[in-house]
Amino acid sequence: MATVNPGDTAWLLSASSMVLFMSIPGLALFYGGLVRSRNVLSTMYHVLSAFAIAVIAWVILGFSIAFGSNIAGFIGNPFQFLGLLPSEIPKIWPGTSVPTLIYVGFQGMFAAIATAIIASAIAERGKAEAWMLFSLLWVLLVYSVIAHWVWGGGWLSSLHALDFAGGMVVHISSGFSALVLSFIIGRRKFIKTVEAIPHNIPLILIGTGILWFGWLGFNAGSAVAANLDAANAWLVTTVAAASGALAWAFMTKRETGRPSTVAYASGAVAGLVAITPAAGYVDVIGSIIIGAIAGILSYCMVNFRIRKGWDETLDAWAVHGMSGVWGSIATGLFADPAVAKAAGLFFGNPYQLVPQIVGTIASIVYAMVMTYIIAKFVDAVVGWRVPEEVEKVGLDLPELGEEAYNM
Amino acid sequence: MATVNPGDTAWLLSASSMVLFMSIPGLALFYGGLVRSRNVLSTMYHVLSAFAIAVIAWVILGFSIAFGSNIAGFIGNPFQFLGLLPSEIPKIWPGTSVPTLIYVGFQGMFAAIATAIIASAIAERGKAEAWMLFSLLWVLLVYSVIAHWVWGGGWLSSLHALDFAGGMVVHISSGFSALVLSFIIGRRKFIKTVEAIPHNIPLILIGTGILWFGWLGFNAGSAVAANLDAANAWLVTTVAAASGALAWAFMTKRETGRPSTVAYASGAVAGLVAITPAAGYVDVIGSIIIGAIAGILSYCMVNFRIRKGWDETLDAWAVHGMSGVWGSIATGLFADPAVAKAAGLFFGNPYQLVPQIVGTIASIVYAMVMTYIIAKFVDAVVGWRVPEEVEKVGLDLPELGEEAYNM
Amino acid sequence: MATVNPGDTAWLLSASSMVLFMSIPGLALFYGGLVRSRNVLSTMYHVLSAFAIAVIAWVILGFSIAFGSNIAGFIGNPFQFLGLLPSEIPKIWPGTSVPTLIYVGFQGMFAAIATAIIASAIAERGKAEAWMLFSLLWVLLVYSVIAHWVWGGGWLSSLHALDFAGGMVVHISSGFSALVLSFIIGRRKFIKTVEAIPHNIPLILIGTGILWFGWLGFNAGSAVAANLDAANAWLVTTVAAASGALAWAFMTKRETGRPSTVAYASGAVAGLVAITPAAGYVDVIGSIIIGAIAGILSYCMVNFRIRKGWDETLDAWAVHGMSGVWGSIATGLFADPAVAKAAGLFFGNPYQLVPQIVGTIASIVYAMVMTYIIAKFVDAVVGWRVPEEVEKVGLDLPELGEEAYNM
Amino acid sequence: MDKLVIAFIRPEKLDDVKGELEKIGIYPMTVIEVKGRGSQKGITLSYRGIPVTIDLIPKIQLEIVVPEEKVQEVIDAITRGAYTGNPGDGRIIVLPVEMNIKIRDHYKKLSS
Amino acid sequence: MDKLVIAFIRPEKLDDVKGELEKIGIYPMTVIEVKGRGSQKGITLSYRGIPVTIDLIPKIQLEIVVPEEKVQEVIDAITRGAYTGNPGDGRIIVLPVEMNIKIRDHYKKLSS
Amino acid sequence: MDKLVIAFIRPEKLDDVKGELEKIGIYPMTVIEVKGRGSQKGITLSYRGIPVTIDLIPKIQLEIVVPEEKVQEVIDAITRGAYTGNPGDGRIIVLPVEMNIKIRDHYKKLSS
Ligand SMILES: Nc1ncnc2c1ncn2[C@@H]1O[C@H](COP(=O)(O)OP(=O)(O)O)[C@@H](O)[C@H]1O
Ligand SMILES: Nc1ncnc2c1ncn2[C@@H]1O[C@H](COP(=O)(O)OP(=O)(O)O)[C@@H](O)[C@H]1O
Ligand SMILES: Nc1ncnc2c1ncn2[C@@H]1O[C@H](COP(=O)(O)OP(=O)(O)O)[C@@H](O)[C@H]1O
Repeated sequence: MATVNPGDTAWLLSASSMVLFMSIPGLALFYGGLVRSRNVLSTMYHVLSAFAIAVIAWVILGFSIAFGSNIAGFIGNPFQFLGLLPSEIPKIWPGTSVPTLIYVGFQGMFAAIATAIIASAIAERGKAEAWMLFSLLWVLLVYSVIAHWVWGGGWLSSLHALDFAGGMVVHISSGFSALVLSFIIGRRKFIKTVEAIPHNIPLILIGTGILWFGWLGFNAGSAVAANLDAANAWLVTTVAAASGALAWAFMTKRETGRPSTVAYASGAVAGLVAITPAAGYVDVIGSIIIGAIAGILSYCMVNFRIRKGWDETLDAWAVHGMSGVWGSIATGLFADPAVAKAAGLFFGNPYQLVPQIVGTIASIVYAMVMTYIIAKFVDAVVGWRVPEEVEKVGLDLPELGEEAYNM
Repeated sequence: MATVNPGDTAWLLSASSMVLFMSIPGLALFYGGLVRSRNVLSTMYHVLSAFAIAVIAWVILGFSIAFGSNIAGFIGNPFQFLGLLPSEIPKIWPGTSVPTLIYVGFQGMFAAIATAIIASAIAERGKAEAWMLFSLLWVLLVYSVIAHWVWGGGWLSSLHALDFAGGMVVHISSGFSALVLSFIIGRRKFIKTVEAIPHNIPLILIGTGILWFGWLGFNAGSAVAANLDAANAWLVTTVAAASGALAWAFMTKRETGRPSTVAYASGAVAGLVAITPAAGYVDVIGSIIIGAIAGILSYCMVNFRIRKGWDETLDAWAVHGMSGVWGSIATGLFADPAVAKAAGLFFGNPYQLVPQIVGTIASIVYAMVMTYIIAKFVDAVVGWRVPEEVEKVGLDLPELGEEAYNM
Repeated sequence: MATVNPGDTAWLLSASSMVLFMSIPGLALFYGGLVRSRNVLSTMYHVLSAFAIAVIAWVILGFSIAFGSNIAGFIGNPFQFLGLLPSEIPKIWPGTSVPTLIYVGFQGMFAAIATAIIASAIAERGKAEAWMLFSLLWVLLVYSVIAHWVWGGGWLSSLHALDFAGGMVVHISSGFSALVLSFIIGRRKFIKTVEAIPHNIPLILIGTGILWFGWLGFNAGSAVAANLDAANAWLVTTVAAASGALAWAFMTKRETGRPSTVAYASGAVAGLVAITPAAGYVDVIGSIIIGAIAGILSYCMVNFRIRKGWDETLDAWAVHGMSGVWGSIATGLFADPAVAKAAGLFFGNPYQLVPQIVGTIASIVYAMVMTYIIAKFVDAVVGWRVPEEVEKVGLDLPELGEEAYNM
Repeated sequence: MDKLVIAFIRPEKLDDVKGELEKIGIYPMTVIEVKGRGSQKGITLSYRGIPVTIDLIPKIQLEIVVPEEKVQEVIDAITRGAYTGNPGDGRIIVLPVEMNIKIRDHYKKLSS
Repeated sequence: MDKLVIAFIRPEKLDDVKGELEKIGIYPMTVIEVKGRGSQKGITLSYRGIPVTIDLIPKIQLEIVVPEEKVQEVIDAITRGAYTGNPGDGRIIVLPVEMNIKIRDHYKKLSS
Repeated sequence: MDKLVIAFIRPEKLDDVKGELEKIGIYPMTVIEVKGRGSQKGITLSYRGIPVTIDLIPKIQLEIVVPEEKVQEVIDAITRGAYTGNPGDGRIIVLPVEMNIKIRDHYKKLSS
């Protein structure tokens, strides 16, 4: 019988903690710093509340949907691990040497942050109640399902789509969902530009640092072992983030004559997103290129969205969605057989691109369609937007009865 | 001979670091954000200074008191590991597979944060010198002794009281000590309400995130191994925190029509406290219930204290003390024999409640009596309160010569 | 053939992540909080940009210079691991049980933070472009070379100089480089004192906490295994930091009648620096003394520098440089053979002082001379200083087009 | 003619002052966070040997534009709300206002 | 004689107001972040049962010293920049200035 | 009659100005953090190709209520403290004060 490997388990305990830290408070700070000071708490609350709801939903039901025994390639048996009763689950997760419960925890942190990322779309105008209902439905009906496709033995894993740590499952799904949601909720009123106006850039940079730190658990933890794959993932993640940060800062400097810290932060996140699906497959040189292109691409996508007047306020789509697409394709280009068994186009195997493209498109389509349905349902039941007066004075006081700063 | 297990040691090194992070800067930020801007540094300094003093006291003497060979069930031989001389200590801590020194470190982080929690009682009025003397005495005479009772082979461990990660040792002892201390030091002057007035809620939320992250090391590290118990502790800790956060936010919404981020943060901490003694014994469903009740209970206790006009300013008693009591009792209710060997009332074993209740009461009584004596002694020797003028203008400038913000 | 040890690897994955976190955002916050609010972003950007540049330079070339096969005791073969091609590197790093790539990553985090520390010298007046060019040259020509001497099989390792985690390699080299650079760039104009004026002390304290947390990975990770050495390093690091913090706070109180949180933070860092070279060799009592003397020494050095009017603005020299010197010498005094094989003067072996002193002097001289050359070159090519008008209005807006706070 | 009443008060008394003003039907106001010192020259604290002078203490500057005939009433209300009896209770000054224009009204005039 | 024009405007209209002032050649100004309420007594929001009153909303207080003959022009420019047509557009007052001294000029006089 | 002296000065000169005022026995004051621009229209920096205009620079607005006969002395003292000789040294204006009431005194009157 399999036994728990303490080394692998030690790493997964650490890595899971690090991924939790990405949401609480990492992403909350990143998003909170980007909005105006009268909306910082409501924006943070979106992240916080989505996290808590997703965690509870995941342990009760989501994990079963994602990792229960495969039903028609589409979902897992939702009743298999319902409530994670100790008597009903294996002690050690099959195919790994770690306890099932930490595997559940690690995967749950992914589900939670994916959900929280979508809060980008409703910043400065979304009702907390609507958002909380949306979070619950999204994590179960969208996230858990795509996770099943790719990692739970579903149809995309049968196609051998490569997604090391969640380019499709986490970033494409949340980024494109955010885009749909931003159209359903509509633009903020009383703004001159759909760009975010950051009220506190040091908060953003704290958030960025926490995200980067946690992402190392996210990607290197996805090896589900403390092994060569994890080490590769760790290093290429760090390198791609550095490369993305410099690339975006460089683009900003090219256009405005100056780099900027927000550019650096955004570029680091873009690089991290893009390397996510690739981290177990590409080498260091590949990661420099993947990160740099992610920084440039997401930079262009942010500008594109702003020119279009799309109010996907905190750029989940441009950064997570689009760099997620790039990273998923890039995995099919740069996968180096000297790193793991898989080879991409540049290493002589053009066929890997097929499942990468299919998986990317499938994730986009499913996430967008389902988000549309869920968001419309939430709109009908609760309504998405705060009253106009509330939007004007900022959401923190009317929605939460709190002001962030009382000096 | 026992050898060091690298996996277990890896986890304990990480976990100990995470618990350190809970104090520095986690708790310091949590507390600092809750006070007015002219007291933020003095409040943070209370945490910082208590931490440093407790660490030094612990390695010199405290560890021996807690873990030296048992004297009459009450304390450990204080001279046994005095100064932790390499020649006088075992390389590997008996009963574990980790080096003694990291076990000392891990346990020391508990001692330090327990001490720092009590700073809640003196916020915005306590003298740093008095506090530092108090910290030194408390960690040696209160913390180390109760730690011996429960974990060092003392009388409570003989009774088979369950306290996985310190519900009694850390949270009950510090929470009830804070209550006593708040009465000895007396209420703040020049305030309209004994409620804290948070000057910077994002700081509180950063602190909350760090506490939550670190608490995973605190609870899952208490398995002193990277094993099934640690995995269980990790997951139920995360779940109970989420559940507590939602419960407190819900209570606030019920009463005021709105949730709040401070409610969420407080509820998360309450859930974390309550799951602490239980983390190695209860299952996921149990943890959802324990966390939710902790959120509701501590919410009510905060309101109770405010109505009573008790100025236990930052709610160590209501949150750590009372959710600590609840968690210690709940361990006797929800302990699931499918998780570890222990069973609670709901799994057919009413007898477990006996040591839980005895341990809870003993910890409360001992902590309160000893804190009374120590605090009175400190009052006589140094005096607890800053002069009235200082309290009026805020403690930061007169006590530390610093202002937090100089924009 | 050697195999990967999952426990050791787990610890190195965690430790490397923790060291990354020290720079991003730890050091950036520590430095950013110390400057005026109109320079916080440019100061943070110095850290962020140096980090990213150093990471890329390290994986392409620096690692080879430091760890390639020894050429004349002076540098490693720079082409040996160029670009870290998977085919050209061993899977497991020789002499360890961890994957080469995480060893590269861990060491790379050291290279990056060492470079970033030097930003102290150019705060509130240095051009980002000049700094970025300097970072690139410094990490390759100074850091990687000294790392080779001490850790890569170079001449200092042949002399058996002890430098557990980088007293010479990281702190002496960066601290003294900062001193040279501060003279080349010259004093800030429009200031009344060369002391830093902290605009946001809570930011400094967040940074301090992150540094302390990460330093446990830095020092205990330097065992490159989860073993007895790592445990010793973990504990003495924590203790020395606490001791340094209390010592500096005490000195401040002695002089001004009050301690201060910035004093505490600075003392903690001084203690951490001093224990760095010693962490694997000294015992707990030794670490208390080393930390306390570091706090006192660096306190005096800061005052000395201010009296002299040296504008090494954020005290990399006084804290990292001078406590680095102290720690390197102290290793030769306090090394306890009961901890590891090495003995220092106080344990009967005066000879260990020789390589300690030689190594210290060699690091100082090499770092200062090379920094002088590189900095002069950068001055000629790009120019170090922003225009006077920019310095007057603060660097954030003109250099980055951003303002930190927009309430 | 209108007057501009400026009051320097303790931050913690703002709510009381607002309450007193509401009692007499005065709602509009502008509030500024300032630092100030009165004739006491700041507070010198020396309980630990080396004195520290806290000379600029956070205060609230309240600005209220009112018709002349309301001025005395406003002053009285502010005084009732701001009083504690200790040094630092503050000061009220009254400045003459030559014009007082509501932007919305004025815009209509402009564009007509 | 010079006048001190004080305008209370919406923060988000500051750029527009600056633009309008530049059009008429007025550059110097001082800007203060304040909170305020107008004659509406604050906004009471109650869409969730329990009402919350948001009575002090962030505003910008603009101070401009101008010669008397420019006052009307300045008022008109501010009005054009600040107008949205909703409550909260703000108010402009004009105070008399008795002396207006440029520090650099005055120093030269002092030291001569 | 009292006057309200308002000075717009550089933040880094506040201590010097306070020092000069203390020398002539003037302690009470109110300090506001503001942003401003003078007649220079802000500073345009363009050393990197694309210009950035820094038009609102942090300043301190100092408010001092003094008896008429002290006004000139106060202006001179502020000027001495604030002067550097560079653009941006600031400006001092004097406004008439019609009433100047100390809250503690007034309260006693009210309640008697
Ligand atoms: N002459 C003055 N000029 C400007 N501001 C003043 C003056 N006197 C008082 N203030 C403001 O009023 C606040 C309260 O003054 P206060 O300390 O009550 O005066 P006093 O000590 O005479 O009672 C001060 O902090 C300051 O902001
Ligand atoms: N009488 C007043 N005294 C002081 N400040 C005022 C007064 N009236 C208006 N203000 C300031 O102007 C701002 C905008 O006022 P506004 O809401 O537009 O008035 P109204 O509602 O009458 O249009 C207020 O927030 C306040 O700062
Ligand atoms: N006419 C004015 N109206 C309002 N504020 C002014 C005026 N002129 C100057 N100030 C304030 O004084 C500060 C310093 O002005 P300054 O730049 O010294 O003027 P100058 O350039 O004419 O010397 C400005 O930043 C602004 O806050």
